[in-house]
Amino acid sequence: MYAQAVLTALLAWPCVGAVALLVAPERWAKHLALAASLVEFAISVPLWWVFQPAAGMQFQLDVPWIPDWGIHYSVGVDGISLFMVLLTTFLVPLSVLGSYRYITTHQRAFYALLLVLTSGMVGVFVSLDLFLFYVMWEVMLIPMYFIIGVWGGENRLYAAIKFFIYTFLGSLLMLVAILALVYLVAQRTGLYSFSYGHVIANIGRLGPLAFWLFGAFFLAFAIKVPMFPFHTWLPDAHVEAPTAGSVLLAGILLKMGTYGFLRFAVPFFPQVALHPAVRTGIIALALIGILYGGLVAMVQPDFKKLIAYSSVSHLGFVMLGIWALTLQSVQGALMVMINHGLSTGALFFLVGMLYERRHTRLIEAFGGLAKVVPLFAAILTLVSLSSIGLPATNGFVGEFLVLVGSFRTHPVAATIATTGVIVAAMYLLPALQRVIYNPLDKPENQGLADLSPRELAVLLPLVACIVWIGVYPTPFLRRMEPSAQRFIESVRPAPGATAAVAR
Amino acid sequence: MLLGPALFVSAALFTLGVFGVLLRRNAIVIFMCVELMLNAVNLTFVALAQRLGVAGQLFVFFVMAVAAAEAAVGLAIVLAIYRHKGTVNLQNIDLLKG
Amino acid sequence: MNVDLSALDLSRSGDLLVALAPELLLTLAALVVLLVVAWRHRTPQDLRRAGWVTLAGLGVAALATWFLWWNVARASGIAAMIAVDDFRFVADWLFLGTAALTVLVSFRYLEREELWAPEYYVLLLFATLGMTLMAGAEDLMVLFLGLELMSVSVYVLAGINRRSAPAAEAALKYFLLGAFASGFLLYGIALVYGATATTNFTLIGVQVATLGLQHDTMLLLGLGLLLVGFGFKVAAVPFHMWAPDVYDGSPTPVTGYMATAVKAAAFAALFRLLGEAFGAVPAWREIVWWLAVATMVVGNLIALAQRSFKRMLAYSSIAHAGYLLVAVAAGTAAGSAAFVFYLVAYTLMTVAAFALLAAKGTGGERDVAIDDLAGLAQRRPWLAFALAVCMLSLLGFPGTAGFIGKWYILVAAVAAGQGLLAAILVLASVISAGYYLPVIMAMYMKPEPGEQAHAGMQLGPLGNAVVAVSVAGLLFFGVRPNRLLEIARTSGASVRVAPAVSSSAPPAARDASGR
Amino acid sequence: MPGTLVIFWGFAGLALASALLCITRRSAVASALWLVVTLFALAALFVLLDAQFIAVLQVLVYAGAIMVLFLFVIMLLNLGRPGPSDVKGPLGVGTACLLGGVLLFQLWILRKAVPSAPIQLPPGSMARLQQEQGLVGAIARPLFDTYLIPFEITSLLLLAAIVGAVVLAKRKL
Amino acid sequence: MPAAALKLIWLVPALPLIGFLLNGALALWRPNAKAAVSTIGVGVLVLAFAVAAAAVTEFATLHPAAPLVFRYWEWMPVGDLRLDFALQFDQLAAVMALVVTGVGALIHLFSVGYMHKDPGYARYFAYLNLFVFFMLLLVLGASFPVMFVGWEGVGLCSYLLIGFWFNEQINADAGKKAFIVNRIGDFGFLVAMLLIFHTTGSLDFTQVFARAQAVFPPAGATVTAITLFLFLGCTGKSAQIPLFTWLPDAMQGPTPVSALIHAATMVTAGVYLVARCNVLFALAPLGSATVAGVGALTALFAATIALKQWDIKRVLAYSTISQLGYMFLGVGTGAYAAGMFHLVTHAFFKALLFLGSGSVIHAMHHAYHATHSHDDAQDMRNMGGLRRHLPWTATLMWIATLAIAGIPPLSGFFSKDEILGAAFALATAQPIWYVYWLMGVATALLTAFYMTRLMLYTFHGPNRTGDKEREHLHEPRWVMTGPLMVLGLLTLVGGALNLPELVGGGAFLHHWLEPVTALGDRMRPAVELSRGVEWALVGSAVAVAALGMFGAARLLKPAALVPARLAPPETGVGRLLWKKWYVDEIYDALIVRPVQWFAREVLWKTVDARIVDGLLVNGSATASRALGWIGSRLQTGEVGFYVVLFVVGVLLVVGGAVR
Repeated sequence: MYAQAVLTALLAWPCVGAVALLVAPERWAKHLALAASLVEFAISVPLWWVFQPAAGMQFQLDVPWIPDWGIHYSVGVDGISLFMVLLTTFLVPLSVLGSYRYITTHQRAFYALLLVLTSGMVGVFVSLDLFLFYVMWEVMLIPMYFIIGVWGGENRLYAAIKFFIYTFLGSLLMLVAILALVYLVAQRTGLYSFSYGHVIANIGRLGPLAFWLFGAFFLAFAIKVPMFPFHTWLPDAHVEAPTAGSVLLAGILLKMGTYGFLRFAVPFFPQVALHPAVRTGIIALALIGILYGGLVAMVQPDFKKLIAYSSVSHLGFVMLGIWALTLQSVQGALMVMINHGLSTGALFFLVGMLYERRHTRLIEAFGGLAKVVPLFAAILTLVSLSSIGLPATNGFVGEFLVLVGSFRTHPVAATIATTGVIVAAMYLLPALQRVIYNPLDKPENQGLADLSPRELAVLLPLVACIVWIGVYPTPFLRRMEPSAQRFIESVRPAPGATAAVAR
Repeated sequence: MLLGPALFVSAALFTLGVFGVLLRRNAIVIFMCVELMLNAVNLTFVALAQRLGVAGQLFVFFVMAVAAAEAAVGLAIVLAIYRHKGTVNLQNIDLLKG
Repeated sequence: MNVDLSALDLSRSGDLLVALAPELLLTLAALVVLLVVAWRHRTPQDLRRAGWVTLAGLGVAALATWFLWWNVARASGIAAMIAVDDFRFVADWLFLGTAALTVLVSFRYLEREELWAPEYYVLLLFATLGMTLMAGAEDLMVLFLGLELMSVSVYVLAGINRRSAPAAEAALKYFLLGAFASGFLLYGIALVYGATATTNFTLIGVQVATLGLQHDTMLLLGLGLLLVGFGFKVAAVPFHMWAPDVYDGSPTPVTGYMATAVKAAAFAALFRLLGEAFGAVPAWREIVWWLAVATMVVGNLIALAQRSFKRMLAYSSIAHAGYLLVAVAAGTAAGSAAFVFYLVAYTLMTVAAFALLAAKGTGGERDVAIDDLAGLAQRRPWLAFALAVCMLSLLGFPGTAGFIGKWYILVAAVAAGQGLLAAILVLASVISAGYYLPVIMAMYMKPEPGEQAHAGMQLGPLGNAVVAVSVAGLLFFGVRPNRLLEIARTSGASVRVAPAVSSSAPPAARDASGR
Repeated sequence: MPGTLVIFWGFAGLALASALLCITRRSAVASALWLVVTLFALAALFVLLDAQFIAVLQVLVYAGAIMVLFLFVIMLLNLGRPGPSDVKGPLGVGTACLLGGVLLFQLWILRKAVPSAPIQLPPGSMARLQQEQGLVGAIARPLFDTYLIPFEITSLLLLAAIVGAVVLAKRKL
Repeated sequence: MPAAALKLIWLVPALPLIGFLLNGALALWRPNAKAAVSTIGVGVLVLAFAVAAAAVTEFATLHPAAPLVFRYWEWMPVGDLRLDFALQFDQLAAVMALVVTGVGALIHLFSVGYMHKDPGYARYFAYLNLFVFFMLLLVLGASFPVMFVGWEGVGLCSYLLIGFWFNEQINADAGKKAFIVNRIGDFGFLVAMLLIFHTTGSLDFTQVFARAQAVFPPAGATVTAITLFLFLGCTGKSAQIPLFTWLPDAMQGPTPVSALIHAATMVTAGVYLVARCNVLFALAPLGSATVAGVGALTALFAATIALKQWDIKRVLAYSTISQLGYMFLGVGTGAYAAGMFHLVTHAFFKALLFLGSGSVIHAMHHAYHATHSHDDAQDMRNMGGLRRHLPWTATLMWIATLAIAGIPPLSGFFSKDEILGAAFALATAQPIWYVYWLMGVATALLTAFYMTRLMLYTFHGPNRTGDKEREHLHEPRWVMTGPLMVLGLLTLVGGALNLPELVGGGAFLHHWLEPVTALGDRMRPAVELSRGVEWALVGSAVAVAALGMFGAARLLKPAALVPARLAPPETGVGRLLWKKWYVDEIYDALIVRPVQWFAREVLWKTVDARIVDGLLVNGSATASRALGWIGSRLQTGEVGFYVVLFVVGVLLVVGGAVR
């Protein structure tokens, strides 16, 4: 019963909550939203135990939706998506709680959108039907668009439309590719179906068309990741979005790109994705992302922008891990996806808390904060360290696994990627210094209040996870291992197959 | 026997009609040129009717009805625009653009 | 009410009357309204009365259409003047529905603009009648006459506001270019007639197949000219230049009507014509391909440069014509079904958008800039929501009927091997985000310029109903399109497809009377 | 060259020449009158092409009714008086010539286009039909039989046009 | 079977961790509970030392040939990567654990006095405890990644403690510099780990070293690369060329920190690592030679800089770099026991020196504080004649100075002599080592010189502190002098730990470490020096040390010094040395600034803002808009133009149809 209903409940409950919010009084909005998101989290928590690592796709439910087109409402999770779902349900209550003071206008709408966004995000990760996936992929665009555009900063309109159009561009081309793919599979099997399982089972070899189809998928996901040079929407969107928006954007939305690669682009077109030239190119882009993101982050005057560019860097590790295609690197990539959600989410919360107090995010506006807000400083330090991958924090586990794994297939790339650890220290530590260390010379900063219990409640779960995963990631790794293994086996080219690849 | 020449003459007349529409700015004259085009088509119909059956002649009949209807409405519209603009020269009728 | 209508013999008067019942009832309604108008035409009440009678007429015609559809009416034999198939019924419904929505929106609009011309409704009915004839036409002559009936009525509707110089100009431009285009269409008909000795769609298809005419010069010339004529009516680039100006100058409900029903009628006729008569002629596909590309790209690009909401919608409707042309170019059964579905979705969103514009434009709709909608969400949340849904649907965003429609078109295009066209379509859609989103942005993300900026925005109960129905439809069909898809599919499939070219013996020469 | 052909080319020449004059005359009245000449010449061609009834209609409806309407409006708007030409400038003329030329070139192939043999009636069948059923009868029979529906539509079309013209032209709204 | 104390080995790192957590909580919520902080901070160290000592005692009775590995939980089990959170206890770890906890405990105690007035007292002890935790993890970790946790962790604590007084930017900068430079080294460590796993399929010490001989051909490229990357890590952590620049700056931290982290423990981690990986280094002669060469060069280079520094702590800092170079010379030579021996003795005497200097600075600071003077409390030019005010400190520091200068029979003499002896011995087989040996000797000379200089300027001659200030100069409290005395004692007798057989000692440490280094030792050329040569070496070493001290005493004139405020700028070679060979400036100009410039001007402002965002993203949007604008200009409103376009369309369509 639970196994069948849980994913649907996860999808439906936030929408119910959103409707309830809209009819409730404005002053209840945030509390209701918190309650709703906590319930959502509570629904998702048993997944952790009920999930059978070895069993592949589970918690499946498949109901015909538009049978004319072979479209089903089909959901399920495996070891890859499980953690994305859990991460989503985990971050949303925190985002709600973190927005308590940040969001002062149109609260009902804000929290309702946040809940709808939750639905969309969960939907993307659990969809096992290409149509459903596409719909979810697009649907969460709208709440995020509004969240940035209505509650964002100065330049929010530009950021919102840029975010929207960028993503829209990629996803529409992906839509065409999905249709073509389903059509090609239908030609082969006689069954016109958008079912993921059907497509992946019958995709076979697609010939030269595969190159274009992969290209469309690649563009959609690469924009979302974002990979260099499709990344410029990210700094704008991050900077302008309200805290909750930034947290979810970085924590979840970016992962949709890498998730897309893991679930769709690579398994569908292994002969293209793993073609030596394509593979080299993508790994090169990943490396550029790692170093470029880091170096550009280093010179950002705006703390949020810095974090945004650091995301480009972190996601580069994920891409490297996926394309290195070893068990360690793929699991490492999955871990980086989780860790980035936690660490960067926490960083955005922290910056948001600064912003609530001082209404600026410029690094130079601060200095010496450790003196007035020691607790804040301590948590910021810890989170920054996890972001730069200090061992015994979560950041290290992911990056280390990616590096260990990718070194086995791409030693040079892994070595170059390792310089990312230097770059990471180069961008985050100076920022840290300029915010919490240095003389406390700005009078505005002298009366700052330290973290309130509410803010602690937002941060401590994240901090706990940061330490937990850093010290004992085994439960995560065990749950994802069979799925990662399956992913690798499904795409690893048969011996001698690389020579006769399309194009 | 006359089909070929008739089709050619019809095409030439049609072209002249188009030419007129391209050449003139007076709404009424342009409309007359359109009538010329319709008549050119009528010639085609009639010429074809001689070889293909009486239906072609019927079409001419219908076209005449259409021409009459268009003339009625068209000239009323021309009157309307004249009331507003005091001219029927299309060069001066460009309120809507961009 | 189950009657066996599966084999109507259209050469018998009784059956012909049954087959033409919707059109006849519509004619009757028009005449009744004309009488009502002749009886009383001075006060607002008279205007409203005429409107209600019109609605009743449309309802009766729709009932008749439903009756035919429900009983699966079909004609026996092939060479009729009028098709009796689901495609016609569904298209008729669409026209009747659009006309009804337009009437509902017009009630308040006519009073507000003090247009005491109840003939408006008569012309609307005549135009709708013309459309139903176009959608049902099985013969080029019926098609041409239906088209002219519709056009003549709409020319007048465009200029019905005689106090308005832009309206007069719109009418003139529409009329002059329309007549010009009719000339080409007619010439095309003549040449097709010359090549095939018939004007019946099915027979043309048969002739093409049996005589092997797919490369016949006269036929191809005729086909080209026909495409020009239709290209004009659907506002395909480069025959689109009239559309923005005319849409801009016409009274807004009429604009909505033109952008939806008029275009839909032309498309329906074009679809039937190309499918039944020219299905075996490859030449048009490439032309339509290029028309589609040009229309999508140009429409979207120019719309991007518009500041006036109304003109933006005008260009956007050009762009949507381009999307529909993609369905035409796909030309498969899926294409026709996609086309029907898209028309429904497109009609709903466009009617609602123009209705909202009409409500907003108390000081003249032409002056409503996109930025004038700033802060609407605070003042009128439901209207803003409705408009936002329309915009998203126009954009083709999932969850709305516009998305399903676009998806269907893409499915059809991809299945027809037109992957590149599909890619161009989506890229054009991306451009369209650049002008649909600012509307949402203005409503939700910009502050209200003044305290009373949106005070005058009133739709009235009927207008609200129209918008509500449209938006509900958009959202419903966006999530649960199954029934509509089925209708679209069956109706699309009911259009006969021209037989493939064969080398069988040519038919014997027929007698001179042209039977 | 047979006699009919000579007559045909004579009237065709007249039609073309007067059409050319129609589109180039500066005065709208002159244009209209030259158009009337074209219509008459076409009527003559119709007779040559075995369409006597249509030729009569052409004279009655077109040259008679419609063109009178035109002239009437032209006079009403006082466009007959000499004034600045509405012919476009050199650029317009050039464009028109170029486009017209290309169009004519494209239509040029029509001079040799004939319907394919199987669908052509034997020569003289039109004349035979008219002898059998009478000039009017040959047209009337299919008009009220096969083409009943289009015929009825024309009535509606004219009705709509009348309503439209009235709406647009009446003095008060 | 390991007995009770060994089973509790996890307590050794865990106790400081608990101390950190408790003190950290106090720092945030009860920063003034100093008594509790002191009790916890020092208490956990003493307890940890006790546990470690007990464990070592037990271990000594067992003296197993293989290390004892304690697995606690699976850390990163992924496929064939089986990585446990495990500790390993062997002879090497035992030495390090004792040094860390023992010296650590003393320095904690010293800190109680030194930091007593500081508002960040609790935070300080929290950091210090955390440091000890990570340091113990480093030395006890059973695999490279676990060691790496400690490796980076100590770097973090170093960062936090250098920047402890963060409200002065120079301190925060120094901390940041330390971290980033260390990260460069950590890059090497990481890559080495990647290579090791790639080649041996494991990261556990026991397995890697067991498989090393089978996997790596001697002097192979891979193992050489591994050792070089590992050594890159060492240069960062242990402040060797080229990554040494952070250590002098690290003196911005509190002086006990300098004593603990930047002298006794953390900076020796590199030496420990090389000793730990002796198997790998033995397989890679080039790697070993690089270690020894870089060590020797650093030793000499840093010693030259130390000659001309005025800041008392900076002299000691460069001295530390120099002595670390010695240790690397030792372990690079293959004399792991000698290197470790020097590590231990250095821990004693350098901790003593730093704490002594801390005592001096404490006094000076106190004096200046009392008179509200803003002079530099660490500049030797402001000192002089302090032996009269700080007699205990002076005496103890003289002991340490003699030890570091290599005067027998102090501990430093034996350890240094062993390294030089080993280098000389290897030189008989590989002549390049003669160069290294000579550099070591030269360094010894300079060391004796600059240390004597330090002592002379600080404690002898006339006092330059100021007349008013002079009255406030006095010895600190017992909590500070007590640890000094213990360390002094250790410095005196530390040599007994590995008294060479030459003088009748048992070379205890050498034999103790044999199980660890045996494998590596076997792979090296066996060289033996005759007793005569050894005695000659000892004699020359003593002579060199004496020469250095004597030279300093003769050449330097403490009486001629003027206080720092009035001192003339340095010129010539002196300036070059004073400016530390301009290494920082060169790095700044060659690396730091170009990278910053590149990131800011090229990557961000040009590539990101102009090309990607400006040209491609916004450019395409602008282009679309421009095209749209042109299109809407074509919509002239004039029907004539529309018709033209219409006809053009007709021609195209008809042309397309007929074609």
